[in-house]
Amino acid sequence: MKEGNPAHTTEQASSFKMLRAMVGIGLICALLIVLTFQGTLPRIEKLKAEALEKAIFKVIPGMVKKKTYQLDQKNKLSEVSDDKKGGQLVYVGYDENGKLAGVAVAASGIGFADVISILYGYDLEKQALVGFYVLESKETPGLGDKIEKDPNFLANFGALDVMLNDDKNALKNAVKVVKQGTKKNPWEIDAITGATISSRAIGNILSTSTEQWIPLIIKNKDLFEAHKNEKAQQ
Amino acid sequence: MKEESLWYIFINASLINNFVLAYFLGICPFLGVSGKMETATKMGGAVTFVMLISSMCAYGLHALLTAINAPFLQLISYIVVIASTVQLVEMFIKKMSPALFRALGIFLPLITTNCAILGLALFQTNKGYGFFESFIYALGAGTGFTLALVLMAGLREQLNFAEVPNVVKGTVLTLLIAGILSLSFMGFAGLGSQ
Amino acid sequence: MSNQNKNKENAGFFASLQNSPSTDEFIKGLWRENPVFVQVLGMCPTLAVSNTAENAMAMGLATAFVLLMSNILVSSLRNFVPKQVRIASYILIIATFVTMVDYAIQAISVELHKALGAFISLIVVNCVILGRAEAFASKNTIGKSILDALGMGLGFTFALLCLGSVRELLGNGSIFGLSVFPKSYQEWIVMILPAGGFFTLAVWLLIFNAAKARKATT
Amino acid sequence: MGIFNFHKNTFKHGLHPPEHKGETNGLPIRQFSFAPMMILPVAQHLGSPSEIVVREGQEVVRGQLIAKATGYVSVPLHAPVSGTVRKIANVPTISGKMVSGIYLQTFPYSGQEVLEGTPIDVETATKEEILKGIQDAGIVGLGGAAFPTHVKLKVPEGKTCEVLIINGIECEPYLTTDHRVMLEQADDIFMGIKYLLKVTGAKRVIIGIEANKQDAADHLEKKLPTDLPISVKVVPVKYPQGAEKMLITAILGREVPSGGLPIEVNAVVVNVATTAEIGRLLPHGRGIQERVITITGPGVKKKGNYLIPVGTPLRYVLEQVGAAENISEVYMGGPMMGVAVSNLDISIVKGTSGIVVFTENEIKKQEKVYPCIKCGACVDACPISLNPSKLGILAKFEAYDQMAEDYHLMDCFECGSCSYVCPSHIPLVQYFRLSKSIVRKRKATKQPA
Amino acid sequence: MIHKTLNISTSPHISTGTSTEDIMRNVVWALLPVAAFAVYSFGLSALMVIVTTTAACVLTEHFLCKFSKKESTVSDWSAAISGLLLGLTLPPNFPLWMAFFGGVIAIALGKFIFGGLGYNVFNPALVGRAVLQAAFPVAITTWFPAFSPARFSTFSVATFTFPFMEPATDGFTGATPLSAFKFDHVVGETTDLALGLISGSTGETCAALILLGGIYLVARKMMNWRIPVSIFTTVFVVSGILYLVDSQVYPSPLFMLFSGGLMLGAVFMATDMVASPITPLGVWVYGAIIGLLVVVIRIWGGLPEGVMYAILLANAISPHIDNLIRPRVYGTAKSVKQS
Ligand SMILES: Cc1cc2nc3c(=O)[nH]c(=O)nc-3n(C[C@H](O)[C@H](O)[C@H](O)COP(=O)(O)O)c2cc1C
Ligand SMILES: Cc1cc2nc3c(=O)[nH]c(=O)nc-3n(C[C@H](O)[C@H](O)[C@H](O)COP(=O)(O)O)c2cc1C
Ligand SMILES: Cc1cc2nc3c(=O)[nH]c(=O)nc-3n(C[C@H](O)[C@H](O)[C@H](O)COP(=O)(O)O)c2cc1C
Ligand SMILES: Cc1cc2nc3c(=O)[nH]c(=O)nc-3n(C[C@H](O)[C@H](O)[C@H](O)CO)c2cc1C
Ligand code: SF4
Ligand code: SF4
Ligand code: SF4
Ligand code: SF4
Ligand code: FES
Repeated sequence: MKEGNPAHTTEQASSFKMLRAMVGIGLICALLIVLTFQGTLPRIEKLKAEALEKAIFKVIPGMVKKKTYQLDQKNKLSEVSDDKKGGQLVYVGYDENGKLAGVAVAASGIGFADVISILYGYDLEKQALVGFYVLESKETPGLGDKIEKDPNFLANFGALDVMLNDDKNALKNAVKVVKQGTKKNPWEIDAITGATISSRAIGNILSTSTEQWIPLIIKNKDLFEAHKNEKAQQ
Repeated sequence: MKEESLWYIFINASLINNFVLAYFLGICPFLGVSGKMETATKMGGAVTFVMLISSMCAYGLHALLTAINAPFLQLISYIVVIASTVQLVEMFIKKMSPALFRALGIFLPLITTNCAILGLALFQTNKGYGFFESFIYALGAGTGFTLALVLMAGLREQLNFAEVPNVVKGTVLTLLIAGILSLSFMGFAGLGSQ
Repeated sequence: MSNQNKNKENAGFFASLQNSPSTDEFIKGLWRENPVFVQVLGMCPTLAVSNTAENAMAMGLATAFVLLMSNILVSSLRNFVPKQVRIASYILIIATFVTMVDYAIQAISVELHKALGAFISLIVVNCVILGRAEAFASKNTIGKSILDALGMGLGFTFALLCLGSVRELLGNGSIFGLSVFPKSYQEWIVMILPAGGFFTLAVWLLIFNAAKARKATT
Repeated sequence: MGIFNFHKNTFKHGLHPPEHKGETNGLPIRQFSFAPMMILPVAQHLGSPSEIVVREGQEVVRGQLIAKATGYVSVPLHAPVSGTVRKIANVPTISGKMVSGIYLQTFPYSGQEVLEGTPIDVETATKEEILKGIQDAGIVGLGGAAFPTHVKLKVPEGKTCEVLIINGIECEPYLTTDHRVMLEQADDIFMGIKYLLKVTGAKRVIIGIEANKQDAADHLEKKLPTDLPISVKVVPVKYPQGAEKMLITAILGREVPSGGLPIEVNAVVVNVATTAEIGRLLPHGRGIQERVITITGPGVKKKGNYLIPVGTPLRYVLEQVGAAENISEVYMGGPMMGVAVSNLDISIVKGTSGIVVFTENEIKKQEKVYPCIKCGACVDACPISLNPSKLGILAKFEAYDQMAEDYHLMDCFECGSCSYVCPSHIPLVQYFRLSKSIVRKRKATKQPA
Repeated sequence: MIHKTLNISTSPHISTGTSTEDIMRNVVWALLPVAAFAVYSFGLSALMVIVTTTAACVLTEHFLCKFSKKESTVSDWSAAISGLLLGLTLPPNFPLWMAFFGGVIAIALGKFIFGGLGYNVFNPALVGRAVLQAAFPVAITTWFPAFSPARFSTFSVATFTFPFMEPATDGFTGATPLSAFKFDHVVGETTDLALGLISGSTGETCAALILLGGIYLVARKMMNWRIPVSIFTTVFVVSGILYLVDSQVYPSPLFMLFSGGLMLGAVFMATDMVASPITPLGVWVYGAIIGLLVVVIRIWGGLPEGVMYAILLANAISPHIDNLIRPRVYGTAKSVKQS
């Protein structure tokens, strides 16, 4: 079944053809990709920024302006640009008067189906969590995704108490999940029946994250406010 | 604060979010070679092996692309680099261990551009895993793939000798079993969340 | 061959279309050679993103687009590319279009991109596309290749929609996000779970098999 | 015996079907009357059929040679009665096949004295002479297989026989032939053993007996000659302990290798009735003309153990003992391994150890066959540790090669234990017999090519 | 003269006399006390659930046989067992339309597609339950207190939910011992557990009656005793070790044995011979796998209970167990494995 291949001598020609073809196609492809990338980049960045903004706005009501800080190795916070990767980020929000409106912290932990990533807002005045937003979760639709949608559950985060103890190095009462309908204290979260595991996961994430961050934020309160002043003056 | 232990990454990729049964990746080889135990184990081995290689390639490539700030080349470079690395490894194995080559060889070209392989590379990049994490993730994904394949092969071999109704025979039966297996694997959901 | 003729006789409306060879290139992908239901190709994306009708639609169209563009390019370059590097060049071409679609979708909606996840990128390895490039576009004219790509692409989209709408309807009580059942409808959550994907596809294939078997006996 | 070595004295798995031996085991052996016409097929043994040496119309004397052996794996046939050869024609056999044979009309008034030949003296005869004597006497295994005994007894070059096992197990329900032989023919048995010891060169002899025949064991023990290395071993009751592989395991704790013969574990197994026959016939140079047969079962009026001439038609036997109105099935052999008879015109042959008659009340009703539910009863029963469930499913789907290659089909010795226990009534042994023959055929056609 | 035409059959000509149908019927007998206790403790709602699933299974079996032009196999009782067991694993206040749906799935997906009795590779009742649990996870984890005073006069509000509609959840729902343990670390009294004075699925609460049924079947040689023994031993040993390591965190082995569906699952469901391995050693391994998975899922998993998943997973493994663990065939040096 071998086709007669009389063109043995054209081997060189064919390898030239191969090269030509690959380079040609490579060029076309590169051109197409780069054009698309350049063409869509501004809009994609805008959309992404908007999405982030929207998320932060959800957790810090009244925010109009934000700054991004990153935690470095030495437990120090410093301002960075938004799309910086690696290291833990917090977003500090300011209201229209330039006053510190709250701090948004991203956190994640293991849920029912996979890792859940959330963003929560902390109000320094009230010493409470005032907002909560799920950035990413693969929890069961219709069940575990109630952590994003269930109004009763979200109501937990209207003002979740995370007051510090007198030494200002730890929470007075750790965040805790209790069975649905048995919430008694402001630092407790009412679980969702049927999605106990997901709602407990949220509780766990919040309790570990707040243990770390709330004291840190309070410690850096001046930094956040100083920045504001600085900017405001300019 | 990503505090996923290596252990969790492994369990997650192999059991909780099994590539085949939860993510629907590698369905084609899953449907294609799960009819016989022997091919299933070999395919499982080959996939795991290619996954490990491509996971390392993807890790390196991602670092490179970040450095030169060319994210748009991600897909193309993953595909090309993974395919050619596997080709190289294949040649290498052929030289070094003909026995291993005979066992895995015919499967390697089939799976170099399989979606489970590429999916693994993309997921690990999205999740921002480091080198070790990527390695364990690939190991878990490969193990999970092999597990699903081997379980299916056992069941299908047994069902070769069953009075399966004609309309169900073939792909339909395999898909239905996959569905039941997928349900069974839900028992692993939430492992490690407590 | 005789089977095909029989199909033509039976198919009424389709038969009139199928009489012209160029419409046949188009029609065959929709039904007779439907990539999912008949050829059982490209199963992974079919199952993975068919949990809602909207996702299925988006995925189907994205795939169809890539299919169309790569068929065009492959077909127009078919005399330019030597045999040895054919597959490599196809992969390059497909990967290019997939990257473009990926950015396009990101530019349209971040939400949609999140829902489809990595599966947009995975169109690259969807064998329907490579298969058509290799089996059809590399041998046919641009015009025919376009028709083929449109047929196959729409056939793929149709199959995805078949799955997506059933899964969304039972699993969420809605279609394209619009509620269909009364509010107190009990969703069958299993349908949006992975298992539901396997089951729904199995049932569709079962229906196809049964139809085929019936046809064979009559 | 005793509780302590209970497990060592038997083999793995097996069953305990109801014995029904009490109905005949107390009845002494009685001579059966001579039928007016004997039917003698020439293929009564495994191996090549014998060749007829008489003419139609010829008169023969009881014990006279009427068909001679046609090779090494073959034995001669002797006239069971004095009479006239009426016809040489094809005669029916139990398998349904017609084979050539002799219709022998009995002299009604003859005294039926037996013709004697050259005696073979156990003290002076050589090994070869004894083997020849056994062949000339037409002796085949009376345990059921009807394999020419002299062939089995010839120890192959390079092998040694260390133990001679006398099989007095009789594990088939209903049958009491060997039991009566042991009780009534002890001297013949010991004489037979003497011959066997000489041919095999065995160093010791063990008579294996199941615990339900304790009286026979005690009787033999009492009469044990002091000059012979014989011991009696009583083993727990279990089917199919009489099968030689199982018996060897029960008595010696050795396993006969798959596909091999007992001699590979230095043993030879001979049935007690065969042994007794050797001991009785050889000193007189006679040929075998009759054997002990248990006739029993709910469908029989005069149950008992009878000494019946070979060639007696089955119809005659049943008429003599009286069959119940509603008889439904007749088996040659026991209910576990015996073969159902479709035609009463067949006759008693050397291998017939019993006739069991069932009425409509006992036979398995047209039992409904269910699919295998993998209950595992058959796996727990199979003495060879096969997986009859899997084999059965494979047979149903005609995967014969896989049965042989992966599931040891050819090791099945068709004991029927699996079928006996199967709640789904799957005809497992029947499947296996068929599958084995198909596999054998496939091998045969493949090998020469 | 004997003129009769004789029957011919192949050997052996006798048999034990037990038939598959007898086995199945006896399993039903053994389950009836369990069902009766379920009705006694949960009342009319439980009765309706059990009747519905049984009817659904039997009807589905009948119609599928008819549809595929086979003789109806309803009379072998196996569909009735599947239905009965499915009913016994559901909550007493489960909406009937869902229960019916589960019964249909159990037979259609769990049995029919594999070729019917004897060929199913998974336990049909559990396939039905697994689909129900994945489809209606809230309804199947909504519990009803045992011994409520009005149980013989009224139904749970959820019972008669209109088909395809969401059940109303009444204020009654109480936690089962397992979820109470998992989420609030409350350990139930073992005697209460053993006697069934708790809430839970209809048939899982009274361990004593379940064991009694099991002992009856074992005594009649209709059940493989090795399976439950192997499961119980594994669960007891593994959870016992954990308990010794830290009795604050891990529940006691007795609690593990008597809570949830373990008893019912180990005695009646893991023992479904069709989907379990066939050799004695294989069966020990199978039981050990189930036991181990139950402990792992209960203690480290997200769900409070894992018996169903453990059995289904072990069902999937059992062809391999049968393939790898084969008794040594008489006269062979080592069992020759399939290459
Ligand atoms: C298919 C399926 C999906 C589930 N998905 C979730 C989920 O996403 N999140 C969750 O917390 N629990 C999930 N569960 C678990 C149960 O719904 C629930 O957590 C458990 O039964 C405890 O519920 P309770 O709140 O009634 O105690 C799921 C269960 C099943 C069967
Ligand atoms: C299942 C089975 C059961 C057997 N049962 C007996 C038995 O009870 N007594 C017996 O002497 N031979 C029995 N045999 C025959 C023996 O295996 C063996 O052939 C015989 O003891 C050898 O002696 P023989 O050649 O003198 O007959 C049985 C064979 C099989 C396969
Ligand atoms: C045999 C059997 C198996 C079961 N398997 C499971 C299971 O795997 N998962 C589950 O959530 N419930 C299962 N159930 C129901 C549980 O037993 C029930 O959920 C248990 O009482 C624990 O309740 P909880 O999930 O609310 O804690 C099963 C019940 C039975 C009778
Ligand atoms: C001891 C025993 C346990 C059984 N358990 C189950 C069971 O858990 N689920 C089921 O559907 N059928 C069960 N059956 C019935 C039967 O095996 C089942 O219908 C088959 O699996 C259908 O092929 C059982 C039968 C027996 C004898
Ligand atoms: S290439 Fe992939 S999708 Fe196509 S048939 Fe093979 S396995 Fe299936
Ligand atoms: S791309 Fe490869 S793995 Fe994916 S469907 Fe096609 S052949 Fe299968
Ligand atoms: S007939 Fe064969 S398979 Fe059945 S028990 Fe006897 S030896 Fe085993
Ligand atoms: S005894 Fe019968 S039903 Fe039981 S496993 Fe064996 S073949 Fe199957
Ligand atoms: S393996 Fe084929 S599309 Fe995933």
